[in-house]
Amino acid sequence: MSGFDSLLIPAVLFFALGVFAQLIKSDLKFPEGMGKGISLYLLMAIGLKGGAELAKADFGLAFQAIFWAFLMGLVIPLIGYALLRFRDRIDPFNAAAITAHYGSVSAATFLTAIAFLETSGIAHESYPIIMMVIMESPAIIVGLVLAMLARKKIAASKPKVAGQEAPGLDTGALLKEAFTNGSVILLMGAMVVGALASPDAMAKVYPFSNEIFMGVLCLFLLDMGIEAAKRIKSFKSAGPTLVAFGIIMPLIGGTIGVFVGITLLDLSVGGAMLVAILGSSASYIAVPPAMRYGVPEANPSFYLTLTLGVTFPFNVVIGIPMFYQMASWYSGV
Amino acid sequence: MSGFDSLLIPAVLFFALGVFAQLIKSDLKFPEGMGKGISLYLLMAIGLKGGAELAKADFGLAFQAIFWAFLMGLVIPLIGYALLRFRDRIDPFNAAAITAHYGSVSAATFLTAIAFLETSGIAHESYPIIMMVIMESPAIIVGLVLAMLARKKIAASKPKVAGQEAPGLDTGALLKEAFTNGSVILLMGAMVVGALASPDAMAKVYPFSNEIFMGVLCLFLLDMGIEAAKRIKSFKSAGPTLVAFGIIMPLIGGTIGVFVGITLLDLSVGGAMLVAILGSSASYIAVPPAMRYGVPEANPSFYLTLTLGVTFPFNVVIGIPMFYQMASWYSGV
Amino acid sequence: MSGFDSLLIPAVLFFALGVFAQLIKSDLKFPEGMGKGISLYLLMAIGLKGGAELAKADFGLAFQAIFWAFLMGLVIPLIGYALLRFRDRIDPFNAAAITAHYGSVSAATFLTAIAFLETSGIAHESYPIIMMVIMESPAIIVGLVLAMLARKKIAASKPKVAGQEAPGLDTGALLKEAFTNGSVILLMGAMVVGALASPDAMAKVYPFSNEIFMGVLCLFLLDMGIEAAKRIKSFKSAGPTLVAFGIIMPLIGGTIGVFVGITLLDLSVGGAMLVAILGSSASYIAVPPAMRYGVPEANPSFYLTLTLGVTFPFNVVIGIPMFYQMASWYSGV
Amino acid sequence: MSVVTHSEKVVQIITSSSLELKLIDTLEDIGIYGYTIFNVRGNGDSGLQDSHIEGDTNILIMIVLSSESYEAVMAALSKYKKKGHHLMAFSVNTEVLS
Amino acid sequence: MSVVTHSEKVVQIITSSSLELKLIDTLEDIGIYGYTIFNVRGNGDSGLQDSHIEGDTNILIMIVLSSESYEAVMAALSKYKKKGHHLMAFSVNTEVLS
Amino acid sequence: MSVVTHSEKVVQIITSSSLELKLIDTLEDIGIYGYTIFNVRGNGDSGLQDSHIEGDTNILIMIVLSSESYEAVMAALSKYKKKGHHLMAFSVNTEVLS
Ligand SMILES: Nc1ncnc2c1ncn2[C@@H]1O[C@H](COP(=O)(O)O)[C@@H](O)[C@H]1O
Ligand SMILES: Nc1ncnc2c1ncn2[C@@H]1O[C@H](COP(=O)(O)O)[C@@H](O)[C@H]1O
Ligand SMILES: Nc1ncnc2c1ncn2[C@@H]1O[C@H](COP(=O)(O)O)[C@@H](O)[C@H]1O
Ligand code: NA
Ligand code: NA
Ligand code: NA
Repeated sequence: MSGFDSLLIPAVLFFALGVFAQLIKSDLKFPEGMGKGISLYLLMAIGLKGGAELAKADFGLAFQAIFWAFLMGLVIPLIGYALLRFRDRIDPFNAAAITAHYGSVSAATFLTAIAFLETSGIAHESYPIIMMVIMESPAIIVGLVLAMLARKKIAASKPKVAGQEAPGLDTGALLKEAFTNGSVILLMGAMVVGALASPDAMAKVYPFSNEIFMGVLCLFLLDMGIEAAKRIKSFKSAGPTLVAFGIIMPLIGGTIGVFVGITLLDLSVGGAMLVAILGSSASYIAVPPAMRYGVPEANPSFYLTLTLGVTFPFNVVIGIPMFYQMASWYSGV
Repeated sequence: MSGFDSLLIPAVLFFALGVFAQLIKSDLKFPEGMGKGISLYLLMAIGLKGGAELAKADFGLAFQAIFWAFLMGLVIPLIGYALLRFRDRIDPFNAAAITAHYGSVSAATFLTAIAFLETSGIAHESYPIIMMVIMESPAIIVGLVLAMLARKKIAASKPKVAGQEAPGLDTGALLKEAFTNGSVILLMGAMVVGALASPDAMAKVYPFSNEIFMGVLCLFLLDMGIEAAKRIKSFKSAGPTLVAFGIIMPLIGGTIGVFVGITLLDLSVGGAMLVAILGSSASYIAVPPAMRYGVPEANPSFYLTLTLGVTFPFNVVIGIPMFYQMASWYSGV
Repeated sequence: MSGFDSLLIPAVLFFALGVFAQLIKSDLKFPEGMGKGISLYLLMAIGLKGGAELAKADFGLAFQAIFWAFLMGLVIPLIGYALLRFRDRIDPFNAAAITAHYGSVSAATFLTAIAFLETSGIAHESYPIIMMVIMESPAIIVGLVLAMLARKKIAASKPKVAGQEAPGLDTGALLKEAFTNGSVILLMGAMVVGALASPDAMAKVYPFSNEIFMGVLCLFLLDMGIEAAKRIKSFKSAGPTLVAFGIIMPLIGGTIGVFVGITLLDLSVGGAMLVAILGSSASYIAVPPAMRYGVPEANPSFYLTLTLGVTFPFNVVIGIPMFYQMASWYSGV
Repeated sequence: MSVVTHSEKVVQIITSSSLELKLIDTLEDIGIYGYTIFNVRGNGDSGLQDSHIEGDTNILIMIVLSSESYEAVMAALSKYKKKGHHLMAFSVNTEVLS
Repeated sequence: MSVVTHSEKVVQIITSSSLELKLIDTLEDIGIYGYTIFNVRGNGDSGLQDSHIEGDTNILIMIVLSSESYEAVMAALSKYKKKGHHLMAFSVNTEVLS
Repeated sequence: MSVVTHSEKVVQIITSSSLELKLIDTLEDIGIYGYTIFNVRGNGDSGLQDSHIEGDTNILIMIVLSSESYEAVMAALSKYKKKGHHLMAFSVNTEVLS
């Protein structure tokens, strides 16, 4: 499958339709709640599928996948932070909040990548699904810790005011933010259900969770296309540095993912491409609410413009076929 | 199937996931309207299924089922009222409003019971479906009448004020409340459609109404798990008497149901268990709005805490396997 | 299939159920957004289907179908305008706004007609689907132009006030209103996706877009039945002239459609009936927002009462079987 | 050019959606046909109203009205309250664009 | 410590969702970029607005603004009304937390 | 019969839904258990809040309260603002039906 063909996947075409509708200022829009509802469905479905397959997976490999996923979730946001803080271009709070999104993942991008593979008839392992679940959280912690360190530094540089307490590092709250996030719980929970339930019982759920999946994904990407295009207006206020970051960072994350997938986990080209997408994609579901509350000093407009308006379209249109090529080139297949 | 296995039904597992998510204070939540929409779908689907099967059912048996369902709907709330009014523990208005919920049924519990049977490969008759439709309404009437009697008694014990009319019993309004309820109309209407439409036409509707049914039920129980757990906070204000009632009453109703199912209707163990669930479950969809308007003196917080927070989880987790055991023990199979 | 049988199609029965529920003042209602969401799904599904079939269609015939559809979209609203302006019964603004709805189409009516044909096993061509897409827009332009002409005439008859500009004809805005409408874009876009995507890729989308389609349509018609019945209250304020128009106009439009389908396009009886429905049905999705903004002088209550409260039920219950009979009688089959 | 406005009152009523049809009937009996309804959630003496099922859904009805209609509406709402219905009604003075 | 507030106005506009994109453009032309939108239902001269289809859906736009912007917004809304658009706009004085 | 009302304040808080659970906790700490929540959309300094994903959804919390509670609520909200949280809070005097 050539790069161009990948754009003819229905899900990607619907994404393009959404962008197009918004650009010509059509009044096409989804009713409130519909996007959120579809998103719950997709997380449930992918979780069930992953759980059922992982029940029969190799424990050692699964453990390795989890380990590397966790590490990617810690390392990628640190790289991003270093880039953003280069010569103090972006203030520490915005840098911390933004980079946390890139350490986490976008389920919609991941699912589009799966649609790409399945439409092209390319095999892939199921370990990347559990990696996706794992990678939702660590970056949130990294982001919150980076912001806390910045807060401490600022507090230290100011004269102490009587009665005012120094900002502390509340580990419990930190972990709660990172692991009780709705999409983490739903994904993880659905995986457990998929692993525990009997194959017979699962067979009754599949028409809902498997068969109509691709069609629902199309509808979701249409909505996301509209939402992505709405953010394009905000490019100007975000500025060229951030927009550039929104394209450079997925290249770095995706390259790391190809390396992890091929060399460290010994996955097939399809599987490695999925890991690359985990590395390159930026969360816009789980992380924004956590950063809103945890790093109130940052501007929410920046992170949604970047993740939804820049990186998501980049990955859907360019990243997926590109990382597939990169993985097959790197693996020498 | 042992009692424990029944907990491994996907629908029940998703219910548990919802409860768990809420207990750890996750922000997992359904968008507004999604739960109501799914609930409409489930009523439509079960109605269509019931209608199609009842079109070929035995008229005599169907009539008997309707008769006993109606009687259960009248008797169970009277038993509940007697229990609640025992030594004047609960005031008459709250007692009337609460007991009406127990005379009616919870479609979600009923559907989970069907999921239990189908997953376990246990056969069941379709008469309980029509019984469910019948049982939605009579208890509403009982509740409204009990409240009116209490109102009359109070009015009689007070000196008459000139110009103030005594509260009357408006039979028309009563019946309207009981039979025009949205879920009654949808269930009953879908049954009629299912019975009238040709099998060919129904076959085109089945992928929607039958095949994806179990999956949608999972999503619904996830939402209901979240909602049930939210009510646990209110246990304290409801008090131990009411919480105990929320567990004792389903035991009574379920036992009556087993007797009706096995002895009076001569159903299989599967069918009798479904009748038991009709007896034991408490409505939280059709009855609350009717009681809100018809018995404004009662505290709505009590009935939702009981039906959604106590009885629903009790039935889903304990009641379903227990009444199945009870039915097979009682029938001697 | 006799006329009466056609009423036993599940979709039509659910429509009747919705009307019934509303007439007995049941509180059955759909959560906000659900109707809009289902409507998006239906447009997407019919677009995909049409696109996939048109990819293999005859180019010449498709072009003819488009041409006649466009012409119908221009001519029908002009006939309607002439009728409404007869002896100045309806003021020009309301006449322009109302007639625009009749030149456009109702996707729900069209889909019910397809359900009628498929349930009865009657074949039909796929050209009417592309005709539906084409016919959404021209009538909007006709309505806006008629209103502008009326506005000019009124302005000309008044003495010129200094500094007040005469109302102009903004062609760009006109075309934008007509062609960027959300449902036009979604239908057209989904057709393009259906035509571009590979059959393999489409096969993965079909369980969602094809198999559950008829069931979803039932749910939608239930909602539309409720909404249609709600408008009946407004008959009095609309007045007998308008209500009569709501029945006469579809008869004219449908007859034109039969002629176009059989004689000009040489379609089968099933196909011609679909063209008749395009002619007879009145839009209540795409056109109302356009008229709201473009012809603010008209009363929105009139057009929704007519299209949703009069013409939609008329077509679903009477028009579909009638135009089918008319087409087979006219074609002599 | 200064903007022309006139003084009216905004009455807002928060209650259970179960009362919607009845309250609307009551308003229409008084002659009020203009109103706006919001779907809301809430908390109060009747417990959590989470808008997930019909029985726990709240609405807010907003009515912009003249001082004359104000008395009639409030009196009608008072009757509901006396029967035990849970509803919170409050009003604010407003300037309406003429 | 007493709470610090400043006086502003809350303008609320109820109209059809079909006008949303245009009204927002108008507001942005005046220089207003802060506003909140509610999806609502309603009834009035234009008939039942039940929010089930695009054409019968209402919105309420709430704008907290200074007395200076107030005049500009109301004047712009006046123009819409003069063209025949159905919109109800009203304002209330408020204390905003600084 | 004249309608009996008493004077209170309506406080309205517009903020991100991500803060909902925390704000409700804060209110309950102050002793406020009665409130109404609206799901809204909006625009402001934090960019478009379109209500399509959790992170871009706004809520409006409406609290009818006495002048006494007013100070406590506004002070608590002030603290949130000082930490950098985006929230707009404003109050209006109202007459509540007794
Ligand atoms: N003080 C308040 N401020 C705002 N809304 C309230 C208040 N008290 C009650 N409500 C609303 O009114 C509904 C019914 O109140 P209650 O009858 O106290 O349960 C609640 O669910 C809230 O939506
Ligand atoms: N008196 C009123 N109070 C509150 N809302 C109103 C009032 N009149 C009209 N509305 C709202 O404004 C919309 C349009 O009004 P109208 O142009 O009269 O149809 C209605 O659908 C209501 O949502
Ligand atoms: N002037 C305003 N009037 C009404 N709502 C506003 C205003 N400014 C901000 N908002 C609301 O408050 C939210 C957060 O504002 P901001 O922090 O400025 O982004 C916005 O998304 C709007 O919903
Ligand atoms: Na990433
Ligand atoms: Na029961
Ligand atoms: Na037409």
